[in-house]
Amino acid sequence: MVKIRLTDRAFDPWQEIARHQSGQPALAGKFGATAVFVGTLRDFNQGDAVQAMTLEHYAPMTQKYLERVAQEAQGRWPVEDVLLIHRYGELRPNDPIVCVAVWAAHRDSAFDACRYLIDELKTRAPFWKQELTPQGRRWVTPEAGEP
Amino acid sequence: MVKIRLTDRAFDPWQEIARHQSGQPALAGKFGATAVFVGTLRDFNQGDAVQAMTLEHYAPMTQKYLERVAQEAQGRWPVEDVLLIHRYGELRPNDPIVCVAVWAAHRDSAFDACRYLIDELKTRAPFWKQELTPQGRRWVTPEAGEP
Amino acid sequence: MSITVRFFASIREKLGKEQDTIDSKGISCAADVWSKSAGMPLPRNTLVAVNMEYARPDQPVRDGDEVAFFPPVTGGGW
Amino acid sequence: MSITVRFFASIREKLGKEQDTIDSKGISCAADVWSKSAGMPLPRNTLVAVNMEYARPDQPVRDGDEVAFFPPVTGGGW
Repeated sequence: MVKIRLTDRAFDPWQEIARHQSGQPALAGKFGATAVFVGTLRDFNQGDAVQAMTLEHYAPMTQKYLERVAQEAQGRWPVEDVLLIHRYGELRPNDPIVCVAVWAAHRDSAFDACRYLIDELKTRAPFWKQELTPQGRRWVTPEAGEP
Repeated sequence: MVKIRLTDRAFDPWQEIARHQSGQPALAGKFGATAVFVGTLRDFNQGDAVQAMTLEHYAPMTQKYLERVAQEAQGRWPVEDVLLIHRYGELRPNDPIVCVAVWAAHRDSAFDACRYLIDELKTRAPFWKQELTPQGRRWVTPEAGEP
Repeated sequence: MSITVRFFASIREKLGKEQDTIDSKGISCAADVWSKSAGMPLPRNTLVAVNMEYARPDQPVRDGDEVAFFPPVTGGGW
Repeated sequence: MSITVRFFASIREKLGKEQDTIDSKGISCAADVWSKSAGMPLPRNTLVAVNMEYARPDQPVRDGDEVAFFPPVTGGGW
């Protein structure tokens, strides 16, 4: 039931979640909790205006990695379903970058699994960001204190 | 910017979130994180089938209470916006009961504020649930180990 | 010169009324409101709100106040 | 009899190539792959993956493997 999608096109996370949920009629009535996180491109970072961002990734490794962490989350918490969408390529401010949705019977499992997935995504998934600022292009580095 | 809505009609949380967000053009580019929790009526509870639920509340006190906790969350975490929708009246399994969405620059604030609101809603907001099971109507009590 | 009383959920059902208006004469606190309207001592675990704020049973009340009594809240369940 | 090498992000730009294929002769570990393809010692903080799994520079590699080198990931930002 876990669905993972990497896309280079803009996506609407709310539509995707609604569509995924309505496409799982067996879920109806079984889940009491849905926890969602959507990461969106800001127009500022580290004090500078951000005009655009390029998100590079290592496609097959990313896919494999996301499948594994989604399975890990399902093993650690009683969750009914997971939807994970991640953008790559060229993005503009206000574009959604990532969407993680977790369906579970109870709220603690939904929240904890959602947060786990987001934290793993931030620290281990092979994505690299290059920002376009008025000063030019720059690779974002973790040391630069990305909050 | 905080919006609180109590309603006795079924609502689609994903549509509501999308509409709220697109109605706040000033938010665009300012938020990097959206954390959402949706509570939905399950068709089982405490080992019994649930056919329907009536959610009673103390309308003006609920409104006041929700406004206060939303303000508290805004004071404790740097959040850009909050949307809180809560259903009352007659509900059927798979109906959304509550939706809390928090927009913030960073993920920690969004997650923490969202969870705070949900936990407050669960323990302090004046709502009472009566379930219809095959054995008849019953008031849900916190002692019955509502998980 | 009166006090509005409201009952919710299982308490409303047990008393068979959801609202009452009582004379404030002889009433000094929220528990007095209960006794006068319900005709019995305030049961343990009953929650009290005065003017839509949580209150203790011994909280003073006066003319024009709205006093509500209800069981522990069960807003969660997700 | 060859090993596929991939470079990402700032490392790809610095080396001016994103992919390479090297002969596996004389290669015993991931760091050897780097040295042969990049012509310099492996910089500190470079992450290594062998067949799309994180690996240490001293991880053995063999014919047919895909070895990737990249800077610390920056997937977050929200």
